Formats: sequence, structure tokens, C-alpha cells
Amino acid sequence: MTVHALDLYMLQVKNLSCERANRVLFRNLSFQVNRGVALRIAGLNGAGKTTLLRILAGLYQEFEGDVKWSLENYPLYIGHRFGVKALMSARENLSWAATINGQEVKLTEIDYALCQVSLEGYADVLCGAMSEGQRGRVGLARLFLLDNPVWILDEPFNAIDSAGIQCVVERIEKHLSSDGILVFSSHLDIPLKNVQELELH
Amino acid sequence: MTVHALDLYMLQVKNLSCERANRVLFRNLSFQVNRGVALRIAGLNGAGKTTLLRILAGLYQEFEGDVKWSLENYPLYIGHRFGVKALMSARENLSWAATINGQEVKLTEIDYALCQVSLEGYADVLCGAMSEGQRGRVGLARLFLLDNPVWILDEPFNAIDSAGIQCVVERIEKHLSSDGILVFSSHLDIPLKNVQELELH
Amino acid sequence: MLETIRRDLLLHFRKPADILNPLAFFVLIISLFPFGVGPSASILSEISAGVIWVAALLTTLFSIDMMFKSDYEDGTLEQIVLGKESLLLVVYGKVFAQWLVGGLMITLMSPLFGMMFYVNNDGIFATALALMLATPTMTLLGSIGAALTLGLNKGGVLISILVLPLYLPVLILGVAMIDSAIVGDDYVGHVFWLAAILVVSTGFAPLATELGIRISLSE
Amino acid sequence: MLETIRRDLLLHFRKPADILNPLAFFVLIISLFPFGVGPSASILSEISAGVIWVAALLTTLFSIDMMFKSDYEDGTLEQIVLGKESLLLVVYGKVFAQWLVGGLMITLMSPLFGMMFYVNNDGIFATALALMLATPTMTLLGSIGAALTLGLNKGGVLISILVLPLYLPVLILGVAMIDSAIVGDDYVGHVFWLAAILVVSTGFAPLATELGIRISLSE
Amino acid sequence: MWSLFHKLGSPRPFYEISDRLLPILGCLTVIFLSVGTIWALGFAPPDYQQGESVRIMYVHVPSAIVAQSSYMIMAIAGAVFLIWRIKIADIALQCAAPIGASLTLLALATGAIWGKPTWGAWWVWDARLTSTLILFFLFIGVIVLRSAKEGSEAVGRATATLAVVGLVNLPVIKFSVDWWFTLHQSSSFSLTEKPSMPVEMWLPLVVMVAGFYLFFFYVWIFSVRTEILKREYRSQWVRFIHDV
Ligand code: HEM
Ligand SMILES: Nc1ncnc2c1ncn2[C@@H]1O[C@H](COP(=O)(O)OP(=O)(O)OP(=O)(O)O)[C@@H](O)[C@H]1O
Ligand SMILES: Nc1ncnc2c1ncn2[C@@H]1O[C@H](COP(=O)(O)OP(=O)(O)OP(=O)(O)O)[C@@H](O)[C@H]1O
Ligand SMILES: [Mg+2]
Ligand SMILES: [Mg+2]
Repeated sequence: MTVHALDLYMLQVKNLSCERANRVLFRNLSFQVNRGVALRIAGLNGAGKTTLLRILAGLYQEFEGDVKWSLENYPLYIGHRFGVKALMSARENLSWAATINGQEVKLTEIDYALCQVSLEGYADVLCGAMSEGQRGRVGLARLFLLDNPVWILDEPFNAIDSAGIQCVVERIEKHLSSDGILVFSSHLDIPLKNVQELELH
Repeated sequence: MTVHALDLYMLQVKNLSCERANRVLFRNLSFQVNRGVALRIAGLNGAGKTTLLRILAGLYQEFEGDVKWSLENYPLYIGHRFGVKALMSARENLSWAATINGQEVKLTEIDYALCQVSLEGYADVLCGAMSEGQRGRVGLARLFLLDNPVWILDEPFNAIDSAGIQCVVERIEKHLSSDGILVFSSHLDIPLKNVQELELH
Repeated sequence: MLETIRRDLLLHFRKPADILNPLAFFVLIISLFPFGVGPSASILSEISAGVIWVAALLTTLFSIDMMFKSDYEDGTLEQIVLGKESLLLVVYGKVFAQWLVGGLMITLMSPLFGMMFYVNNDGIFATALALMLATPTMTLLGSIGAALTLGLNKGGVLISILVLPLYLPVLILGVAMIDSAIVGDDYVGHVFWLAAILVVSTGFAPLATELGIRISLSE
Repeated sequence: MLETIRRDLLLHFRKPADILNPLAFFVLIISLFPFGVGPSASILSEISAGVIWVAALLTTLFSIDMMFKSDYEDGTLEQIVLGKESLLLVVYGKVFAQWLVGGLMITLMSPLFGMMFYVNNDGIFATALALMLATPTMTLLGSIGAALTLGLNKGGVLISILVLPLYLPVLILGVAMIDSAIVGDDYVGHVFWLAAILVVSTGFAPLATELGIRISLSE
Repeated sequence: MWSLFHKLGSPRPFYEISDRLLPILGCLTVIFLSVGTIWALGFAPPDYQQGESVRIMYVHVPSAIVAQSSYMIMAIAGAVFLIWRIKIADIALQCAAPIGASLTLLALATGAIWGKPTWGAWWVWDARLTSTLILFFLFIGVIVLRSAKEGSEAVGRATATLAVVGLVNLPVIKFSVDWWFTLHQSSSFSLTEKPSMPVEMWLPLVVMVAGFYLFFFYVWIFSVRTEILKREYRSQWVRFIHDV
């Protein structure tokens, strides 16, 4: 494999197999994802979507096979748990998210991100005093703030209303058109250009 | 108001107002729900759907106005948190749910309910070792087991795949046609006969 | 109520640590003292009753923290409150199950430590008896604190602050009883008082706990 | 790292109980003893060093329980592990913030209790000095236990069992140091050893903690 | 009587009535405290055993007594809130706790300062001292619990429950004096016997106690008013009053 070949795609997976609790989730999965393309992991409840996404993010290690990223990879991962601290306000949560992502952001950028997910009025409300969907939106506001080229989103639309979904979908389109990469799962039918599907059984 | 008048509807709400953290969620809400009818609470994230449903279930008390049920009411409530214990198996969870609901159920009934939500193979798996959607399904299996006439479901389809949704929708239709009553919220477009809508702003 | 006890015991047995931990904790606190105070028999036997009691108290407090927490967090508590089964009965059941894996075990272990601290036989018997009467009271009172602090996410330490002052009478009585026993005095009066406190708290504490649960849920 | 300290302190201040609780808990454990042991000055001053140390130890243990828990449960810990910021630095930051609201406070309060237990001035000074050197070690070692038990949902008691044995050398040294000070002996050697242990654990404990976090997350 | 009770129970009438009451209360407080202080420091005789240090008594005893009363008052407010759900009772409870805690702390501090010259120790594990310490913890518990969530009615009820349950402890702590001394004869100090005081010492003490009570009520009502404004700042009547 030449360096050049690696440049074409961001993610290359070879012969990935995983089992949990003696049930095979997937076996010898091979695929690659190029820049500007979204990969959607489909499958019924319990098919192994979350497990696969965590493997790709480097959060779960009990698998066999190869996962290769073509560049030093700090993916932006949003999982079933939003990663939002109840005792911090929306603003503080985002500012901290930027910090651990090694980014310096201005207050205006944070407020812009919050505005994008329609949480203008809630910048200083503690996330513990928000509704489920609002907490989810604070998590999603990271998409508007951070600059990671790789996004891994595990059912990001749970508890989000349709206006919110619309908004995030637009952001995703923009991310893809600027050569970003997205791997995600969702039980909803999301209209996206440039989607590959991977169905787990 | 005569007793007879009360018999027509199961739920009567008058002049319900509620505010949280100095924001008015709704003011002077009045509506009634008859037997065999589903009431869908719609609204954006943070509109107050969860709050309203918890008020109807008797779980939240900081409101003004009247909520009247026409019969001694033990609603079946499923909220954002599924009410499923991670350290008990699916079977044990359901059996306990029946117990606190004052019902005696047979093992076959439990297995039937699990079968309905496609968890046949998981009856003895601890719910902590299930995927998010499978845990949600264990929660929903209660709909196939318990006999409460009143259901209050707060976004019951979060994390559930479309086959699962289909299955639950059928169960709901049956519940309504046998004079049950349902109040629910969902961001999805669920095809149901006999639905009233209530939009919160 | 029986169902509740069965279920809670099941849950405890699912994580054996639930049962082992309080015991190990009790043992650890007590065994720290000889390190801290020195191994002299006279001092150790002098402070024995106090140390065993303080250890029992702290152990109860720290296992009680989790009593409703997991049910609260996964939404089961809502189900219980809404269910037909009386919440009060469920509280009684949970308290009893909690006591079985905590207080009772401590009581059964106490003679061992009596011996390690050079307490005489009368003292050992009185210790066990006093703990048998007092640990249920501690669990009952502790459950009030656990219920009140449920939604607050502040963990065991807040419970301690709320509940420890309530434990003091029991502590004072218990230690007094053991000390009387060691010097050979009569301690029927103490037994009577401990039993009376137990009866009263059995009657009233679960009511407060039930109220606490409802309050925490309606948040 | 500074950002981490700032954030954790912010979170602690958001629930003032996080800061008040360890203190109040420390105070409560210590004040229980006179009830258990009796108010005699001679016994109290004899056991004072031991009691203060055991209390400091338990307080550290119980506040450390929550150190990573909330970050783990709401998914923030995943974010941290995946972020560009080095996990090791975040661990240092969290440990330091934890020590500020726990160990440091305890150290500052210790003279008060020294007085209440009739310890002389030399003893009081030595107690504070010993705690100043030892509480960071306790927090550091405790963080290993907290990280390892994260996914297990078994709470503070399991941590105690893992970590208490590690604390024993510190406990023994500390008590010995105070006792020397009370009778007027030289205790430079003890100070040296406590400092050495502190340096070593500052170097190594966070590595183990980092590993523990990664292990707990890949579950 | 009942209607007055109800009237005081809702924020606005309370606010208006207390508006007139407060200045009077304030004047009385100042008068009693200054008369008592001058009398106690300047004119009351020194004790023939303790000398001048006995003057600490004029702060110590009132603060100790009023501290206990304030717990009582706080718990009663809690009970009222639990039973009738009168919002102002919750506010009253919330506001009484810090005052009570401060008074308890004052009693502890002055006691300790007094203890040094008379007993030669800052602290002894005597029943009364210890029970005062416990009282302090009870206050702290109430404050911490109440501050868990500002303005939330649920937390208010939780706190009220705790305050009422804690009430059980007051008499029990008192009785513990008996258990305590039957157990540990080793304690050589007893506070249970009243020093037989001459009238010249006793009278300024009574004035000070009254002054402390007045002080408590003044601060209490004042902070209840502040809290009412904080919670009701959006309501019509608050705007009305403060625009006028
Ligand atoms: C930290 C130390 C102390 C604490 C916590 C404390 C606590 C109390 C309390 C709670 C009371 C009120 C009892 C009642 O309700 O009537 C009281 C009263 C009193 N205290 Fe102290 N006290 C302390 C030290 C002292 C000392 C050192 C003295 C002087 C030798 C002293 C002398 C008195 C006297 C004379 C009274 C009035 C007794 C009565 O009227 O019943 N106290 N103290
Ligand atoms: N624990 C809380 N404390 C204070 N305010 C809260 C709390 N939970 C929710 N709120 C506020 O109440 C409002 C309604 O919340 P609720 O959970 O009822 O919304 P919802 O309609 O269910 O939203 P979602 O679609 O996101 O579930 C929100 O705007 C939120 O800010
Ligand atoms: N913590 C766990 N321990 C053991 N097995 C697990 C655990 N979590 C999930 N599993 C098993 O692994 C399988 C895949 O789970 P995963 O969470 O990846 O599914 P998923 O496709 O994300 O489902 P969902 O749509 O419900 O989120 C499930 O069948 C489940 O039984
Ligand atoms: Mg999943
Ligand atoms: Mg909701």
C-alpha cells in the first residue's frame, strides 16, 4: 500500500470482527470512507451500531481486524450519552469542550453555536435544568464549534425535534462539502447527499 | 357537574398553568380526553411536553389548575428514563413491573410480551448488557403485559428502530380500540387513528 | 412487601460487592485503629465500644447512600410511586433488605472485634445485643436522609450531615449499655430505651422516607 | 491543566456541598468519638492522633468516590479521552482540584481538633504538617481506585478496599510523627519519608489513574 | 385571628405589615442591646471568682438561648409549610437557618473564649457543649439542603421535613445530659447548676436576652422581606410598591 493510496480515504477498515456476550455482531467487515462522504451504519436495535462506532472512535478495543485512519485522528464523538455536564451552563459546557479539543474559541463563537441549535436564551442555564432535547442540542452545538475533520455520531437525533434535525442536517452537508468525514447511525430516514450505507445484521 | 358527565371522558384538565425557572410553559390549558382517544402533545424541545405529562401522571406538582381523572388512576408511565434496572434480566424487570402494578402474571405472559418486542433471545440477559434500543424495548414490553387503562408515554420511540415502532403502534391501536386512553409525546410522525393534537409553544 | 425484599436481595446478590463491601469497610475502619492508636490492650479495650459503634454507624451511612439512588436514576422509582403497590410497603421492604445485608451482618461480626479489642464476654454479648437493636434504627433513620437527598446528586456525605445528629442518642445509649455490661452493671434500662426508639422509628421513619421520595420525584 | 482545575473548582462551587461536605464529615467523625469513648481528657489526647488521621483518611476516601463518576456517567469522560488535551494533564488537574477542596481544607481545620482533643502545641503543628504532606498522597492514591472502579458501579466501598492498604504506610508514619512531636522528640526523619512518598506518588499515581480510566471506558 | 394568620401567610400583606413593624423592631433592638451592653460592661459587678471575664456571659448566654429558640421557630415554620403549604413559611424557614447557625456559632465561640480562663481549656466534651455543637450541625444540614436548589418548592418541603424530624433531637439532646454524666463521672465541669447570681448581674442579662430575641426577629423579618422580593420580583405588586 502506498502513501498515496492512503491519502484517498480517511478511514480504512479491514476484516473487522467483534463479538459480545458470545454473539457475533459482525464478521470480516471491510470498508473504507473517503473525504466528503458520510457512512451510515444501519441495523436493528442491538445489531452492533454503537459497538462499531465506539471501535472506530477508539473507545472499544475488544475486536479483531484493522482500523486505519489516514491522519492523526481526534474524532468528534457524540454517543447515546450526550457528554453534557448537568452542573455547567450551556456556555461553560461548550467552552470546556473546545478546551479539551485543544481549540481556543471566543465567546461569540460559542454564542453562535448555541444560536444555531436555537438555544439563544439558554446560554447561562445549567444543563441539568434543561429538557432532554435541549441537553441533546447542547451536545450537538459542538458540531458548530469544533473543527475536527472526523465526526462519529451515534443516533444524534434522539430526542431532537424536527426543526433541530433540519438544522444539524444542514451543518452535516456543509461539513461533507468541506471534505469532512462522518460516520453515523440513526433510525430516522435522514436525507443526505453522498451517503454510503452499511447494514449490520 | 354530574357523575354522568364525568363518565364520558377519562381525563379533564382545566386552566392548567405551569412555569419553570421563571418561564411560562403553558397558561390556562383546558382540554379533555375521552376513552378510545389518543392525545398527542406536540411542541419543540423545551416546550414543556415532559412537564405536562408528568403533571398528568401525578409526578410533578408545581402547577396551578385542575387535573381530574374519572377513575382511580394508576397510569402506565414511560418517560425519558425507561425504568429498566440494569442489574435485572428482561424477565425479572417485567415480573417486577407487574408486581408493583398489583398484577399477578405468568411466565408465559412475560415471554409473550418480550416476544412482541422481538427480545425472545434476551429474556435472561441482564438489561445492563443490552443496547440502548433493547433497553427501551424492555420498557415498552410493559405495554404488552400490564392492564392499565391509562397510558402516558413520553417519547416512547427514542432509540427504537422502525420495526419496533411499528409493533408498538399496533399495540396502541388495539389499546385505543378497547377503550383505553393514551397521552403521549413524540417528535416522530406516528400514523394513528383517533388522535387529538395539543401543541405547546 | 415480600416481593420488594426478594427483589432487593436479588439485586444485592447480583453485585456481591454490595454485601461484601459494607463488611469489608466495617472491618477496615476498625482495624485502622490499632494502627492509629497503638496496640496497648488497656487503651484498646477502653475505646472498643466507641470504635465499634462509630464503625457501625459509618458503615450504615455509606451503604444507605445507594439505597434509592439506582432506582431513582433508571426511572424505576417513578414506576414504583405510580404503581398500585403501596409506596410505604415498598419502603419497608427496601429498608428491611438493606438491613439484612448491612446491619445484620455487622451485628453478626461484632463479637469477633470484641475479642480483638480484649472485651470480656459480657461486653461482647451486650455489644451484639445493642447493635441488633440499634442497626435497624440506623437504617430507618438513614433512609430518610437517602430519600431527601435523592435528586440532589450530593452523595453520601450530605446524608451523613443530615442523619448523624439523629444517630447520636442511639450511639450514646449503645455505648453506655456496653460500658455498663463490661463492668458488670445492669443494663435492662438501656435495652428498653433502644427497643423503644426502634419501635418509634419503625412506625414513623418510613412515613418521612415516603414523603421524601415523593418530594424528590416531583422535582 | 489550569483549565481543568478551573472547571473542576467551578463544578465544586456549583454544589457548595462538595466543599462543605468533606469538612462537615471530617468534623462529624471526629466529634463522634468523644461520644463513643467518653470525654476524659487523658484518653482523648492519647487517641487524638489516631482519630484525626483515621478521619482524614475516611474523608478523603469518600470524597474521592465522586471524582470521575459524574464525568463518566454523563459521557464527558469519553470526550476528554478523545480530545487533544492530554489525559494525563487532565488527571493532574482533577487531582489537584480535588485536593484543594478536600485535603487542604482538612489540613487547615486540623489544629482546631488538636485543641479540642487537648493536644499540645508541638503536636498540633506536627499534625498540620503531616496532613499537609500526606493528604495529597491520599488523593493521588485514591484517584487510582476511583478510576479503576468506574464502570463497576460499586461506589466508594470498593475503592476503600483497594486503596486503604496503600494508605497504611502513610497512616503509620503520620501517627508516629505526631506522637514524636507530642513528647518533644525530633521528627525530621518522618517528614522526609512523607515527602518522599508524596514525590513518588505524584510521579506515578496519575499514570496508573490514566490507565484505569482508559480501561474503565473500553468496557 | 385566623384571618390575620392567613393574611400574614401571603407575601404581599406580610410585606406591607412588616414594613411598618420593622422600624419599631429595629429601634427596640438598638435600645435593648445598647442599654444591655453598657450596663453589662460598665456597671454590672465582676464575679468574685472569675473576675472581669464573667462579662462574656452577657453575650454567651443570650446567644445560646436564642440559638435554641431559633431552631424551634425554624422547625415550626417547617411544619406549617408541610401542612398548609404556605409559601412564606418556606421562606421563613430558609431565612431563620443562617441566623440560627450564626447565633450557635457565637455561643460556641464565646463559650470557648470563656472556657480558656475559667476551665483552662478551649473545649471540653461536656454534654451541653456537645449538644450545642450538634445543634450547629443540624442548622448546617438545613442550610445545605435548602441551598441545593433555590426557590424550588420540592427542596423546600424536603428541608421542612428534615427540620421537623430534627426537632426530635432537641429534647433528646437535653436528656443526654443525664445519660452522659451517669456514664462518665470523669468530667469535672458541670454547667447544669445555675450560678446563684446577684440581681445586679441578673438584670442586665435579662435585658441582653430580650435584645438578642429582638435582634433575631429583626434580622429574620428583614431577610424574609428580601427573599420575598427575590422570589416575586416579577409580580405586579412588587413593581407597584417599588415604583411608588
Ligand atoms: C464552647 C463552650 C460552651 C458552649 C457551647 C456553651 C453552651 C451553652 C448553652 C447552649 C447555654 C444555654 C443553656 C440554656 O438553654 O439555658 C449556656 C448557658 C450558660 N453557659 Fe455556656 N457554653 C460554653 C462555655 C461556657 C463557659 C466556659 C461558661 C462559664 C464557666 C459557661 C457558662 C454558662 C452559663 C452561666 C450559662 C447560663 C446557664 C443557665 O442559665 O442555665 N458556658 N451555655
Ligand atoms: N429540572 C428542571 N429544572 C428547571 N427547569 C427545567 C427542568 N427541566 C426542564 N426545565 C425547563 O422546563 C422547560 C420544559 O421542559 P420539558 O422537559 O417539559 O420539555 P419537553 O417539551 O419535554 O422537551 P423535550 O422535547 O426536549 O423533551 C424547559 O424549557 C426547561 O428549560
Ligand atoms: N455492556 C454490554 N455488555 C455486553 N453486551 C453488550 C453490552 N452492550 C451491548 N451489548 C450487546 O451487544 C450488541 C450490540 O449492542 P450495540 O449497543 O452496539 O447495539 P446498537 O446497534 O447500537 O443498538 P441500538 O440501536 O439499540 O442502539 C447487543 O446485542 C447487546 O446485547
Ligand atoms: Mg446504539
Ligand atoms: Mg421531554
